Amino acid sequence: MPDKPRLTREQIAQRAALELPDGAYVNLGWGIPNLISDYLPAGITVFFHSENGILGMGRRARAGEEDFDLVDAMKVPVTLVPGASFFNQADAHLMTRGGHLDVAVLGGFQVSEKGDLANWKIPGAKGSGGIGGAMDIASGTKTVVVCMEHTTRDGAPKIVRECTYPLTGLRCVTTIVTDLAVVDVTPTGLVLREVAPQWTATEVQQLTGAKLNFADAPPEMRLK
Amino acid sequence: MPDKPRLTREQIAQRAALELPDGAYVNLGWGIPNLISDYLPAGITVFFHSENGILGMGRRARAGEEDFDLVDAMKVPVTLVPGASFFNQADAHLMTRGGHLDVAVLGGFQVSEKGDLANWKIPGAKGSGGIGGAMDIASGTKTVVVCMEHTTRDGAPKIVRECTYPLTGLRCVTTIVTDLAVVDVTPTGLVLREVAPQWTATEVQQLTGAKLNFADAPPEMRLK
Amino acid sequence: MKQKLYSDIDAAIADVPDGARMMFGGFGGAGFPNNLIQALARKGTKEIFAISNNCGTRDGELGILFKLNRIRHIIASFPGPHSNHFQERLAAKEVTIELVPQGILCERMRAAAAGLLGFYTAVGVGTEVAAGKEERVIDGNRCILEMPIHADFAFIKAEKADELGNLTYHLAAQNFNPIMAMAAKTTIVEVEEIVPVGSIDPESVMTPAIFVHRIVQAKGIRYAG
Amino acid sequence: MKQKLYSDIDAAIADVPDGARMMFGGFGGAGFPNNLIQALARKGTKEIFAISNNCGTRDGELGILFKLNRIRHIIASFPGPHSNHFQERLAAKEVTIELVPQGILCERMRAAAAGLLGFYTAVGVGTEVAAGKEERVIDGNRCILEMPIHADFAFIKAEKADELGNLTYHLAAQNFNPIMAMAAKTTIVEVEEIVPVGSIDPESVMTPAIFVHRIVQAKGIRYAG
Repeated sequence: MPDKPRLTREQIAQRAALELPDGAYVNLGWGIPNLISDYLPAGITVFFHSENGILGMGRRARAGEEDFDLVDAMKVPVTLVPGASFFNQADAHLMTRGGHLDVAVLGGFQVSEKGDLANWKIPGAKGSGGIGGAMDIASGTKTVVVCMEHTTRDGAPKIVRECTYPLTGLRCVTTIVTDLAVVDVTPTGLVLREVAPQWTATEVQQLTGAKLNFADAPPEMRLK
Repeated sequence: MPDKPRLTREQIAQRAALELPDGAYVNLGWGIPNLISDYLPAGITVFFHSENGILGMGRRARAGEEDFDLVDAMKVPVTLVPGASFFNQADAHLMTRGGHLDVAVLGGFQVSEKGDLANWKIPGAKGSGGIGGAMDIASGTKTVVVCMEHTTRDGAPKIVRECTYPLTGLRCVTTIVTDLAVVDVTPTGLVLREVAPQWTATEVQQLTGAKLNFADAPPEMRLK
Repeated sequence: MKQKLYSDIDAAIADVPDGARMMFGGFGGAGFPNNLIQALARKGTKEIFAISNNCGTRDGELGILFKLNRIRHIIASFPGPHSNHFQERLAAKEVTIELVPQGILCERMRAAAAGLLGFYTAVGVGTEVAAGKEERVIDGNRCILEMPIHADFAFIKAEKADELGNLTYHLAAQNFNPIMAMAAKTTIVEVEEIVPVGSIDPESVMTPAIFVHRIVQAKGIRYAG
Repeated sequence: MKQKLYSDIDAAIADVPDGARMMFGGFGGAGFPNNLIQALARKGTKEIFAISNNCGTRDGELGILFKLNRIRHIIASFPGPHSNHFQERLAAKEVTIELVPQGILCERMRAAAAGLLGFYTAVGVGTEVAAGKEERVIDGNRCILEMPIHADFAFIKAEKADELGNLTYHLAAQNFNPIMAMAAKTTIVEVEEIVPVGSIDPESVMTPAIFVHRIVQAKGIRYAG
């Protein structure tokens, strides 16, 4: 494995933020995706959805400003932007499952070359595990971006031919943003859109468990 | 046929009003049922539901008091009682179909001895006919009271062994209030609970197309 | 960010093509998008596949579209006592209708909105509406399979909109409008009043902005027919 | 007319029997009926079949009921990072769980509320949650059949109730509460404030009184765990 710098979690979030179109309704999952709201490009307005019934979440609440009846899906007190609304959890998931959100950005354990996602349970982990809103969100959202490290701590690829972890959804992922690359899931297979600075497409392919299609040298991952 | 007085439509409504328990949530259908709200016994509070999204309808609006955004299912401007609420039509029918209403009082063309109801379309009538909320209401409501004349204008029974008119719902009617009798639909058949003043059970049976069960002389229909 | 506000009602509906599947809100005279319907009549869109509780009230509500013979098929619950233009087109076999129980009409649209692929209900079992539908028994109850109703466009009516598309409705004028707003690909609303973003309390929003794509100020007809 | 208002929280839950099927509202610490749960713990109801998004937060929310080993089975979406009492009971095989996608949990309860007998969804297809469920293809989409979830009792939390049972919720504390209110045979609500009939604007009612059977003033715990 090349011993070269990879993107930080914050940089993955920063890159993923560029996938959000102006005016989009967006759900952010646990982990790296939750960092994205700090990195929205100037001039872009997006509306954050929370599955407990909020559209138009703003920044996290500051100390002393918290109302514990106004929390995000991670139980963190948040604020609202002007034009926000509240609704019940069934309506919140009518939005996810019904395809009303423009983009969901989720964490991932594995993504297959067909776009299958595994992100809720590690095989052999003790305890019950928990699904939460991930399956509804993955199933219904038009564009699903997965943010994750390109490999596990042990160096095993997380982009694979077939997921071996318990699945969240079939053929649901649109784009994968990792610490090494931006990869699109297309009907003809995975397409390597960008690679991290100092990395080559061939090196990224070596750390990927499925075939990446690319023409010549893909451009470097942009962060802004 | 005995040429004796039958109850008026108002008296049918008055008798049916006695079937409403205190505190009940009630939907009233077109025709005779719509007269019921004028005849609630003293000391009884019921909450009227309208399928366009009102709970707690009050009396009809007086001239000059109308707001045409506040109408009942018959398009008549109405008022509200304290504690009323508005909701959308899906939630209004969640209430009907889900069994949340205590009583629905509907008009009827025919009721079968099993409690099947036909009340939306006359065979051979020209035009499309219209279902409206009747099927949802008949299907879901715990107690369905049907108000109708005992016979057609031609003298044919409207309480029958099998409905010949297009059906609204199967086995949905609890009680029938007519201008001649109060009849309960039970698992063992129709039970003649009360007969109109001056009428006998045998005379009512003669004008009924299905067997009525009764012990001795059923009591006279009470109106209060 | 794309603006949802249209100053010209004709511009707001300019891309509704012939053959569009369209939902129209309203019940009992209240909550009808009458100005949008009039604009559609002016534009001349034809071969419409309509979804609405009723089928017009004389020339008003959907009546004008039947009068002009612009609707080819309608899914409705209660055509209504003054749907004379519809009834004439029906008698002339110029329009077809699928009659649906009112609550099932709501649920089928909500199923489309919620990404559900069908549901079982006891409503309509043993009646004409069960014809041609899959029937089965679940937990001892006879039921039929009902399918989602989708649409390309919804024309709805609300009381207020902010510029993002958050809506409130007046009294019982919401009826079918919030459901149709959620069920159609493109929802176009006419409102009595357009208010600045932030002036509708987040707890009072009845239709969140995510469901609303175009907003016009209602001018002209409030009640029709 | 039967009064819905209870001055004594223990009296309000006195008839909840062993083995009851019970829904509990709340999400992310907000909107939990903590005082009702505490009363249930005092009463000692056991062998509970629970339905809730999560499985308690330390001793708080449902935690106390797992700690006391009162819950035998739970349908949940996300047990949660601090559901230690639940996890211990699960490891000891003293409780079983059905894990359900969160939106499907909502829809299954809503189906019960709405008198629907089942629905098809693509959510969960190809995953563990599809195990044992009927699968079919509708319009080219693989989907599974999901069944309604009913309950004998719902314990919910609201901000205000009038004496008839009309409810409002505060900010994002409504979450599962309005759905559970509609789905259970008997809905018991604890509220921050009880207000006179007529003081909640009919357009602002979030849960209509028809769904609410007993009302108690919340006293003591607002957030727990």
